[in-house]
Amino acid sequence: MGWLFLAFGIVAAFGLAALLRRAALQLAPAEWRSALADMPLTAAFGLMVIAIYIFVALAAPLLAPFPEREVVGSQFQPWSLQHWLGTDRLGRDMASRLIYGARNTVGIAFATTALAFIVGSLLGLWAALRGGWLDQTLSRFVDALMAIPSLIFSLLLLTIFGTSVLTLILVIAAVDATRVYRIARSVAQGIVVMDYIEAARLRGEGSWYLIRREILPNALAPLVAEFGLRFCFVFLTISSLSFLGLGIQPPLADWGSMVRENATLITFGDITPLLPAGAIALLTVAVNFVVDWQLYRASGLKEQAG
Amino acid sequence: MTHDLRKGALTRRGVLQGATALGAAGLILPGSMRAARAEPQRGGTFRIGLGHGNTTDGYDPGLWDNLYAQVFAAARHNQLIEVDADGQLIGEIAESWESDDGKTWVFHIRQGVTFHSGKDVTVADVIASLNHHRGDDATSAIKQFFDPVVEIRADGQSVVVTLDAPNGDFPYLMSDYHLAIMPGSDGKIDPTSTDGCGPYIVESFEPGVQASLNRNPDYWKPGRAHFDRVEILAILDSAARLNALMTGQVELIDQIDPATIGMLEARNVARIISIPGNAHYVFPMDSRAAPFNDNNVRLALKYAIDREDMVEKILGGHGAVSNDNPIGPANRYFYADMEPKTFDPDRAKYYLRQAGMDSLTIPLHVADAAFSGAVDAGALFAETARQAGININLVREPNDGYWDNVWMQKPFVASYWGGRAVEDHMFTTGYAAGAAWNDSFWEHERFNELLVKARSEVDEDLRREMYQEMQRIVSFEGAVVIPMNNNYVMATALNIGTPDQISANWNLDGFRCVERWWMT
Amino acid sequence: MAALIRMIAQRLALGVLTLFIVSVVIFFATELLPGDLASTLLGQAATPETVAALRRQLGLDLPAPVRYWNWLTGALQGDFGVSLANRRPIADLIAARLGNTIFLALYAAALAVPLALILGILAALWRNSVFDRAANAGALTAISFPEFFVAYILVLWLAQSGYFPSMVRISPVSTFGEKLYMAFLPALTLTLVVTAHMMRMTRAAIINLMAQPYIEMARLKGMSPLRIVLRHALPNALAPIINVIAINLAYLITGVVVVEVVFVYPGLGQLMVDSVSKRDIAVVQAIALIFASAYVLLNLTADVLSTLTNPRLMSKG
Amino acid sequence: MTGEVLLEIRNLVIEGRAGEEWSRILRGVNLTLHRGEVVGLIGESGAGKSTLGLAAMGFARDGCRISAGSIRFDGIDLRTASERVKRGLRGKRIAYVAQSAAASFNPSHKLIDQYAEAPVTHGVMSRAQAEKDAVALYERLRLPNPEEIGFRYPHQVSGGQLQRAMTAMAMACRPDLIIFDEPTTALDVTTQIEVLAAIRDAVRAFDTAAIYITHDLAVVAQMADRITILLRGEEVEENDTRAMLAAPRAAYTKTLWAVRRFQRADQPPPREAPLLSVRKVSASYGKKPVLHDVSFDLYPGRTLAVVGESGSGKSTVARVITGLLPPSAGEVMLEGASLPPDYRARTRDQLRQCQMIYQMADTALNPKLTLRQIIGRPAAMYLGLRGRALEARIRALLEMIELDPDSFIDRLPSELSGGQKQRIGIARALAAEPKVIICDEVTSALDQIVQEGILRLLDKLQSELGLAYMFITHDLATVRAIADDVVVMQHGRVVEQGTKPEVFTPPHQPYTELLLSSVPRMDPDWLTNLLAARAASD
Repeated sequence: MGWLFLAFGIVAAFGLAALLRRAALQLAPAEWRSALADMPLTAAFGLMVIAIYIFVALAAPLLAPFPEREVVGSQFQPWSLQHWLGTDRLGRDMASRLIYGARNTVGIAFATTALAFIVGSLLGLWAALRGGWLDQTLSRFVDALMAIPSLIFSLLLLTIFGTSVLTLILVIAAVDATRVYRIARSVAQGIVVMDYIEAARLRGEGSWYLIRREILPNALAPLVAEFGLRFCFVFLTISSLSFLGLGIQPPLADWGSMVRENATLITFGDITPLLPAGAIALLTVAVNFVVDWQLYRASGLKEQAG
Repeated sequence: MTHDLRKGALTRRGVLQGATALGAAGLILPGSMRAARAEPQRGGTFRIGLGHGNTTDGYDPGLWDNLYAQVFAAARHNQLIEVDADGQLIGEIAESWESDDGKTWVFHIRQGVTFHSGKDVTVADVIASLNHHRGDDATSAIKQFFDPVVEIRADGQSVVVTLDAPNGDFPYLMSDYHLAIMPGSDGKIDPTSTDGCGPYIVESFEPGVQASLNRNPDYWKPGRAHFDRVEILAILDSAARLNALMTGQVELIDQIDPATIGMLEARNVARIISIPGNAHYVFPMDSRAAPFNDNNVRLALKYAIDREDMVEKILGGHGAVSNDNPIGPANRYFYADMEPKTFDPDRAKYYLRQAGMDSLTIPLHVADAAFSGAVDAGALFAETARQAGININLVREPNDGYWDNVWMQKPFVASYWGGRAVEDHMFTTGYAAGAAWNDSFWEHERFNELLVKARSEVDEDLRREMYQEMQRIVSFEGAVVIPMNNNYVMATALNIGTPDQISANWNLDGFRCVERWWMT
Repeated sequence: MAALIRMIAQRLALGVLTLFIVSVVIFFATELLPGDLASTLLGQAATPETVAALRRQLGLDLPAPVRYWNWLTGALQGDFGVSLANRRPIADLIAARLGNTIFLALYAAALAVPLALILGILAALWRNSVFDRAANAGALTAISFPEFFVAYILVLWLAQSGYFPSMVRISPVSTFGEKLYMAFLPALTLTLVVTAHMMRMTRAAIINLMAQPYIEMARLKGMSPLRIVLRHALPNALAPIINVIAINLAYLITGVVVVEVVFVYPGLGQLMVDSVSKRDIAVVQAIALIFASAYVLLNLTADVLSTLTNPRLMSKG
Repeated sequence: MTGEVLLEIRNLVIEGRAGEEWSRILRGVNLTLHRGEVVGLIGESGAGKSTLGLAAMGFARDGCRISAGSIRFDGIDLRTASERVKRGLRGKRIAYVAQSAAASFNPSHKLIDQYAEAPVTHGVMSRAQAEKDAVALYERLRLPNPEEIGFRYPHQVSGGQLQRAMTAMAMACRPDLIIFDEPTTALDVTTQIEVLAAIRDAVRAFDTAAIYITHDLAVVAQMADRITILLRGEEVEENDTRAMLAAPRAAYTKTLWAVRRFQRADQPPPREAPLLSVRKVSASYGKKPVLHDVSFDLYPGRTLAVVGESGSGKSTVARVITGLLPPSAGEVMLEGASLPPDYRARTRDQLRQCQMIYQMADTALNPKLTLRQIIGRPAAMYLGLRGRALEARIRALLEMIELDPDSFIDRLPSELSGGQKQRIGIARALAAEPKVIICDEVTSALDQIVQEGILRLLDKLQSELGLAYMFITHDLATVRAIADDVVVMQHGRVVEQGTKPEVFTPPHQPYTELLLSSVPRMDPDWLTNLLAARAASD
């Protein structure tokens, strides 16, 4: 039965995505139309899901029937008209927490990933551009940090610096930034050998200009792709951290922690924890569908130009 | 990461001679929860999955600090004195004990008991075992209990302990789980040895993973130690523990997630054992600091918590509401009739106004290290308090380092007490002015006066009156919110037989499930 | 070949530098943690005098740089010391668990690598087909569930019905077959976690090559699509694939503490987390160095293998 | 010559996909090929030559589709034939030789493995037989060490040899038809001759029919019996080679014939002091020396051509001058003053004086910047132009390079053709108002008509602005067209230098002689005669 529902859901979602793509094609301004036209159905589906998530995140207070933290009744009530998805272990409305969870989860993940990317990619681009001892020093240090298991390292740092949302963001971003650094550096190494960089260097341009105007725009596509994946993994990190006893501050609802809080229930076949886990999985798949499409476009355009 | 020493270091009974029964410490299981009424029988392998155990666990008795180490120790060692399921002190390696003045204690050592190695247990071994926790260089967690000890000497087949002042509760010390009797040489025990005179002999031990023990064929106690073999496993993840029990990989687990107790019961594959006791969950406030220096604020908080709801949701019903009273129903002088505090936002607001404020915003620092479910309990507290105009900002602290960094450092935290069987002990360690673990930094003149007086009061009624007044003072003027007493909850496979009475003194039948339980 | 050996030597030297940085970072991070081994061992009950006594006994009263120096000089002589907590030699403490960790990592890799390669190759072959999309979405779904949750679901399906044990009890006397049976669920969990990454990389690497002129040449020679992928694309895509396998192997060795906890698997991750929480610095350092060495060596192996599979790099020396 | 018809293409239309739109690459082309006949296909890039060549194998690249017309090969309709049937033909009866052998050989396999793949897979012969056969073919194609060259990897074999090995691979199954897609375009002139000769001999020996695709008339003149000229997907003219060379009919054909006529007037020898002097420069990459004691002067208002084949060190000289590669000995002087060896040590004005234009306009222009940003940056940076002045300057520069400012100023490089991109490179150099411009093979990636436009533009700018050019090239035709002074380089040394008349007038240095004689001429007998002459002189 469950599989049937799942299959039906997938078919329905893709049907909806197809409709949406058609509508977008009609409504979009002309210059976007060609970009939208070669959009595969998967990407349309991904965009649709992302749009829904953003909408839910922004409009959470309007959509959620109850406040995020309010205890509305006894624990583990079944699904009902009043509580669409029942209540959680403290008697809070599960549906409302999922909706608010979109806001917190996506917000925190975005802030974390953005920070990791700003720091990691700037350092990576800088190292690739300057080369020499700067590159060596940074790379060796990053190498060493990457050689420490990231989860345990995060755990260590969070224990030292506390677990406010801000430190959580900073610590995960710091650990993630090492990975971003590596990618940014290797992408930039392919770019800095291009003639236009040589031309700019010979013009006497400074590092900051080179990074900002010459390298970054060209490194953006692979970095954005990586951004998509890393963005999704932030929830997982938060979830794993909360498994090991550190996580987001209550009573904030966050999908990663919600999975952890209710995980034991799955032992008895209760699907409560599947809801936040499914929310994460759906977003991951959606984001990556869009990223794949964009990457495909980027590489396709390159072939045409060359 | 438990801190069991704090949980209830001593179950003192306040008696001068051994073997005195007190209170309702034990639990008579209702018929439905009983295993098949078979007599204990020998055989089988008893596998225990515990939510404790650490790779740093070792054999040194001075450093045992979690349930894993405690059960493992109970399986291989005896102490001088045992607390039985009824809460009575009964002789173990000490056959009997006496004191004329409460200052000089004589313990008569049982003859004919041997260590696993085959060596007889002698007076010298006992003295060496005690001295391990004593002296300037001792690194034992219970070193301070020996501070009043002036001398320990042998006298024939007896050990004589001299104190610097009378202490009628001294035999209780000797029942402490740290005081394992181990073979000595040159007056010292080897803290890396597994040799003991307990019911099981260690076969293998991997810290933080598992220990295997086989029955000691020469165990001296009749009618005990029924299993052929005991395996103690550290299973830290609660779902993994449940699964291990349900798939028949272990016969006993502890620390069951309250959310799943009902489901586990419904599966009918396990027996839930729930033992009420004096253990309680606490939210202590720093009474020296504003705003907690105002009793009105404290009262406002006490009326802003929904105790019933909390017992239901945090303990899954396996516990009892407490009226901010560290003295539990198992205590002699428990003040059961004290007017209860129910959740009453209006009343809380009233007290808040008395304190001259309309609303209040305070941080509450919690971690599940304080007690399991502390973060959830904090969240519930914050929710109910909000209705009374008190805004509690929950701050989740790392489990790691909680007791160093948060407890007694931050003004409003979560904490846990194992409870004390004796009122004086509870109050002296946790509420007397200047006590080391007075985690609310609370000082109350009348209370402190009563505390000293009650200790020497001989009239039972007067004593009861005094202790009840003290309970009232703590409840209505103290700086702790005590919403509930928690039960010890464990689950066994259906083929495990237990005595009708299971000790409420410590978890898992006073750690002694391995020697008291059997397989049907 | 000489160039290869020079590269290995150079990378090993850099690896030693990495290990040094790791040890400094770990040591001082552990120093920054609240409390120390003495206070955590004694628990809350400890009086200041007891803690001080234990600290003296353990040598924790020395200043941090001195202790680091002592540790370093010991380590350089191959003496990693004893666990301060239970005074067992660290080598004994770690040996069995290192074996377990490597066994699980290899087990998971043995399942995941062929699976990922086959799926990745098929997805590349049938690019943009329903199979491709489904494999992609399935893989992404698998990695977007937290590890412990994947583990719980597998336990629900495969352990509660009695097919496989829900926890691993490996003893020194277990036969290889028993080990394989008992560790199946954790290995399967890890397989699900790492397959997606390797599969996507394999697919991307092969697709990336499909635009190369020599692939067109192969098509113009009348070769079948399967032969083109296997014989013409795959050998040239090996370098990135080997790299991603190495990264995932490193993850399987260093990053599986959560799976270890769920399946009660006595591996190094759990030991490290435990030792951190007890501030048992010598053990923490030893494991951190093992992890870092695994990372360094696997990366090096990947680079060496990439070089070996690339005739251009091989014959340069 | 006129045997039975082997391949017949009628009204072929092939479309390529750009975004959602399909545009026509071939617009109804006809082509007939008889057994043993060689047809030359000529056209500029984008004319559809390769597409037509591949269509002869029933093959359309990804993103392309055959939408109309018929392709019949030896009675088989390739448009309706199944993939399996087509696979059976490809490599066995129709083979393909690609432009870049280095890219078209799989780097992971030895040559012999790649050679044997088609005959073994198609069941033509056993592996052992194929190996034996390969040696014979390698020998016929005059590859050195035919016994063992097959056991090398592609990267271990030089470009010219690879191109011949690929021809051997194409011939492995003795196909009826081989498509040669610009097989010598990427080679040096001296190497080109050997490859051309080898291919011609082999094709004749096996009486194989061939389609020879190239943009170089002189080359095709040596190879083809007939020539078809394509322009934007349509056939312009088709005729017998000699007839067409003698009397081109279509207007487009005539313009093709007319290029290479541009030649800068000879100028009197320089009288002024040199603007830029390279003095006894030696340089190396790591431990490998690449320049030995190189000296030459560049005079104001004149063009110095540095000529040499790949590996001669001519581009390294440019790197030394710009300061990217500090020399190990010697120095570079600008207007009599020594320049710091490292560009990072040079002043902004020193940097401004010497600008560079690159060979590959694709990699020389940042694909993410608009032309306004690309051209505006040097003007803003060196000359401090802002706002309106800057805008005006950018527009002036665009006009100078003959691009309409209004329609081009906000475009991205990807929206330009190859020639337009190269013009932007020129504008960017001009924006700095330099005295010297170094042109590194600026025309070698362009079609001949476009090349000519660029050369004329450069000439015009030189006379207007009095610039000095240093022109790095391997193409002697370009040298002839634009140089005032010539430096010939080989193996990192200067072998000859002087004014153009001095260098181009016999007697030559032997290497200069070799270079000059290797440039193909529009004479069907040139190759035959040259080979005969060289054989005689050996």
